[in-house]
Amino acid sequence: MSVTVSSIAFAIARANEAMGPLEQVLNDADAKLGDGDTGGMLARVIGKMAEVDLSGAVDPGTALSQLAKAATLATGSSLGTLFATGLLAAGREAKGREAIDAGDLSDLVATARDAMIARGGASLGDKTVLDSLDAIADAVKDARTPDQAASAAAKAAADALEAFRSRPNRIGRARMFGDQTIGIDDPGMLAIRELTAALAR
Amino acid sequence: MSVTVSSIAFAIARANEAMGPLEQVLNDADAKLGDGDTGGMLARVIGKMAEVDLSGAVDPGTALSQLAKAATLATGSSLGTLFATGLLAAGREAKGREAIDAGDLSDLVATARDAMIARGGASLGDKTVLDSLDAIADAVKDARTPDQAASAAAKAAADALEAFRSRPNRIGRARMFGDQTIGIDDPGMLAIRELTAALAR
Amino acid sequence: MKKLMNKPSGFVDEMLDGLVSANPSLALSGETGRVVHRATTIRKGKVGVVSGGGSGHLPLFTGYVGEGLLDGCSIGNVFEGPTVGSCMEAIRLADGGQGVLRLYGNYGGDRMNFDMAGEMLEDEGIRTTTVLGNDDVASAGPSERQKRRGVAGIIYAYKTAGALAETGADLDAVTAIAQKTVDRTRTIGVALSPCQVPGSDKPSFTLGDNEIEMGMGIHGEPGIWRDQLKPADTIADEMIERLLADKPEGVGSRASILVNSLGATPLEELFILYRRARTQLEAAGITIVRPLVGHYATSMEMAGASISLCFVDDEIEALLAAPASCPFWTVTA
Amino acid sequence: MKKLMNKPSGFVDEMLDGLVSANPSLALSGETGRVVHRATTIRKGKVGVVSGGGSGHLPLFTGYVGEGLLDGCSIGNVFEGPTVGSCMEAIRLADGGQGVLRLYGNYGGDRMNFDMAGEMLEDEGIRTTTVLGNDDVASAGPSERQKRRGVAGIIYAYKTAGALAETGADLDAVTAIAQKTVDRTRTIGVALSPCQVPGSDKPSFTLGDNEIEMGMGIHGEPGIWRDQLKPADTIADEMIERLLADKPEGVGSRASILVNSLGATPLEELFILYRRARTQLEAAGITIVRPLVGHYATSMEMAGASISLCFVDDEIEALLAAPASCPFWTVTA
Ligand SMILES: Nc1ncnc2c1ncn2[C@@H]1O[C@H](COP(=O)(O)OP(=O)(O)O)[C@@H](O)[C@H]1O
Ligand SMILES: Nc1ncnc2c1ncn2[C@@H]1O[C@H](COP(=O)(O)OP(=O)(O)O)[C@@H](O)[C@H]1O
Ligand SMILES: [Mg+2]
Ligand SMILES: [Mg+2]
Ligand SMILES: [Mg+2]
Ligand SMILES: [Mg+2]
Repeated sequence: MSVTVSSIAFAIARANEAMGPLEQVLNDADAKLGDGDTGGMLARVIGKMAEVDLSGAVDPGTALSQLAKAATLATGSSLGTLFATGLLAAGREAKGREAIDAGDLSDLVATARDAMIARGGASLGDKTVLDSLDAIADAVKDARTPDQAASAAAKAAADALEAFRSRPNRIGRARMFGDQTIGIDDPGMLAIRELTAALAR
Repeated sequence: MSVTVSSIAFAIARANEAMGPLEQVLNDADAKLGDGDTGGMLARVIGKMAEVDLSGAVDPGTALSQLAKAATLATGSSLGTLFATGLLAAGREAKGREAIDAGDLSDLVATARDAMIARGGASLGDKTVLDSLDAIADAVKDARTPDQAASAAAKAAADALEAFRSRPNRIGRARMFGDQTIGIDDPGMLAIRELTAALAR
Repeated sequence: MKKLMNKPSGFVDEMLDGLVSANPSLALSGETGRVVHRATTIRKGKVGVVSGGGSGHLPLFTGYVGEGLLDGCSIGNVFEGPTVGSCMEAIRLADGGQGVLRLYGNYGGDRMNFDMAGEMLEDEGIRTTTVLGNDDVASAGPSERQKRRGVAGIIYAYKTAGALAETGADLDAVTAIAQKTVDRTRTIGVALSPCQVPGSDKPSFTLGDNEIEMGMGIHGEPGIWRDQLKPADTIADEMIERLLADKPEGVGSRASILVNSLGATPLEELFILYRRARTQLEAAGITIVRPLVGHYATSMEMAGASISLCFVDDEIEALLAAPASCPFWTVTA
Repeated sequence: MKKLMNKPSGFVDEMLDGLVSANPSLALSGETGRVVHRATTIRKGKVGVVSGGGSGHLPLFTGYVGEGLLDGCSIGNVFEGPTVGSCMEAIRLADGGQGVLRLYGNYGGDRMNFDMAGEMLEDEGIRTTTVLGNDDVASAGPSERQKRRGVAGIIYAYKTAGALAETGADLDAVTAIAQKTVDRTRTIGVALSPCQVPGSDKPSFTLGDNEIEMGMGIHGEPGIWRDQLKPADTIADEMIERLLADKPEGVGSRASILVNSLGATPLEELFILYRRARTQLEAAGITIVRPLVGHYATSMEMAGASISLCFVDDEIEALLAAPASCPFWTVTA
């Protein structure tokens, strides 16, 4: 089994559903050290992506690019733009391939991660979504099916959140708070855990 | 005995001295219903008048006009301008006369009062300095000497203050407070009582 | 209230020093040191236009000295009238031999001072006329319009009288256009929070945490009602409604609008107000010309806004369009 | 904090609607509805100059769209970067075939968005360059100048780049003058009280009753020190001292100064600050050219002020003097 345009559309629809109860949770997490908009922003971005009609997309890569463009219209926040950046990079890489095999997912996530590092200037270890993606890229390496990949991703994102909780934020608004960020979840990493969990369900 | 240029200069000097302890008292009175500046303003105006070198004034009328001009440079507040108006009018009336007899004082105060009514648009009974001046004009009618006039003026100003306390202010900033002004001294009337008391001492 | 100032007693003089040194087109003169006038001397034969009032309202009053606007301005302490002496000096400096219009807000103290100055200058042979700004509809009913206080709307009269004076018109004509402009201008304000006079230990008034006052004057004079904060559109609707209910007799359907910050209220909020006001005016069949949005007449750090309408005719509209330049308002041809 | 607004979610769009309808020289476009640009289409052959940033800083950023200044501007939610999509739209609208300078403040989010927009537009054949405003001396030491945030001083680069672009200069020249202007501009701010993002239930930061913070950023980013309020002259002295300590290498002795209100601080206080700043600069042998005092870059109702110095050379001075006109800044020849 592989990832197709319609399974991408399905995943986005499911993520969009999941954002309902998540919006406030993520806002609250961001409010502790940032400006409290991570949830509202993600809801807007994913909502905009869910509106995109992917039926005309010739392949999964094109679908990812279309979703990226939708995201660029919906937000100016760091995380939103990084999402769009990652989707665009993955989409470019996948362009032309009729389907994405489960075995290709690790490389695609790594591509997204690297584009986001280049765009945002943060490093692995700074306690951001990058660390979640990095863990996911690693975890889905041996997945044979999209479902296996989803479970592995959900577990990796949950583990990464746990592992980084005790470390300080070193980028974005939260950085201003220095060691006060120790013990607090990064809202971006929390978002990834919740969204991957929703996809794995 | 009559009022001369030098007795005017002496009176101003004494009023100026009296303003020292009075400034705060009058500010506090004004703060209750106005903008709390009656004392500071009068101190400035009388201080400026005390600086005027009256030695060149050919007669008491000229001296009063010079004092009026000094006052017009020192303040833009209602009471200050009314003082200047009154002094100017009295000065004009006295101009040319070598001295002012005690018996002329009542008319001069009445002239000042009327000029101030014309300038400020208030009426007798509105609980302002006008009511003090009106009482003084009446009280000094029979004075034979400047000293007699001063005592009579002090008593009249004190009585007027008492009499008007239970009435409402009907002009200036205090008017906005309506019946809340009942029981409170008008700062302008209080100033007249204190200054005439100082001159009678 | 925190203020960037030194001693309260120096507030006005230091502010004026800064104002004229930052604006070479202005000069500060007079024995009182409280007259701001154009740095160039008045053109012989030009009618002078002067204003004056208390400090604490910048750009009012001194900020409107400039080409096509005021020739000079006397300025008092914060919220206190200018001295008679400074009014006299301002008028003298603005006299080019053709007389001077005294154009200022309708406040008892200011009237006393300008009246006295005018009378004393008659002896010097300077002819003066008076026009009083009385645009604040909240300060008295329509039948007592002459009792109304002057607020932000006076800048329309500065503009028309100033522009006409530049053309060489005589004192009567300049006076007439100022009067016509005042007669066609209406303002209402809403206060959200008070300001504090430098040196005072308490604000000029108090409002509850979420309370506003409709119609409050620029020194905190009582308004029409106090109530909880409402949505901007609801507030704009009431302000426009009150202004239109007071629309002068016999005017047409073209009006300039001024949405003015009383101080702390930012431009963002003014534009939100403007947006609704425009919609409501258009619905009432009024065409907006030359809208102004910004800080035009303030009460230091008071929060709130005022809306003024100036119902133009062809003459006023042309004069509003004439070139003008002062530190806070530039109109280019 | 009381605000004249409707729903927080409508704050920016209603504000923009008001801004462009009050200023016919501006237009609002794009699928995002978040691009303000000149109402006239770009002159073929003219280099475009665009900026962008979060809302809540009027006149920044959108207010500087106009002749001799910006061609267009993308604008985000309050204190949030503009979307990549709106940056792309702003750049496209400003492209007259000769490329577009992206000139905006050095904030991580804004950089991501403008960078991504630029890369995506490369495919469309639009050449873009980038200059980042980084004038805030309080945000990093001199050795890490490229990390500093951009604040009010960016308007000097708007002015010089905008003026040069009007002459028909090419993209490299326009980029170079913007970079030179940024390199010669330094700003420091002092905050007296916070502002509040619409919809938020608490202010962007808190300060004690009589407390101020030197060097605080325009979104409340931490500054250099917090202490009790001091006299204006003492504050001005420290600000000027810090700016001069950071004076760029190799510049002459002429500088323009901008004394800017962060929002609620009134003009009176700005002039008191200006007065002292001027004295101190003159004592340091610096000649002030074209001083600016007013509301140029705010954080809504935040109280406080910033001082910027732009050390001019002949080229910058001439470009500052060139005619320009936008809703909040007019320079006449
Ligand atoms: N430069 C960056 N690189 C990687 N991740 C980042 C970066 N900046 C922010 N993030 C991520 O984005 C999250 C915050 O997102 P959001 O609230 O949308 O941003 P903003 O600070 O613009 O409001 C952070 O928790 C972090 O995981
Ligand atoms: N129009 C007026 N006519 C007569 N007296 C007046 C008038 N206005 C004010 N006063 C007097 O002036 C006093 C207030 O003086 P002051 O505090 O200097 O005025 P301001 O209200 O301008 O601060 C009042 O107590 C009253 O006696
Ligand atoms: Mg956030
Ligand atoms: Mg008083
Ligand atoms: Mg007073
Ligand atoms: Mg944000």
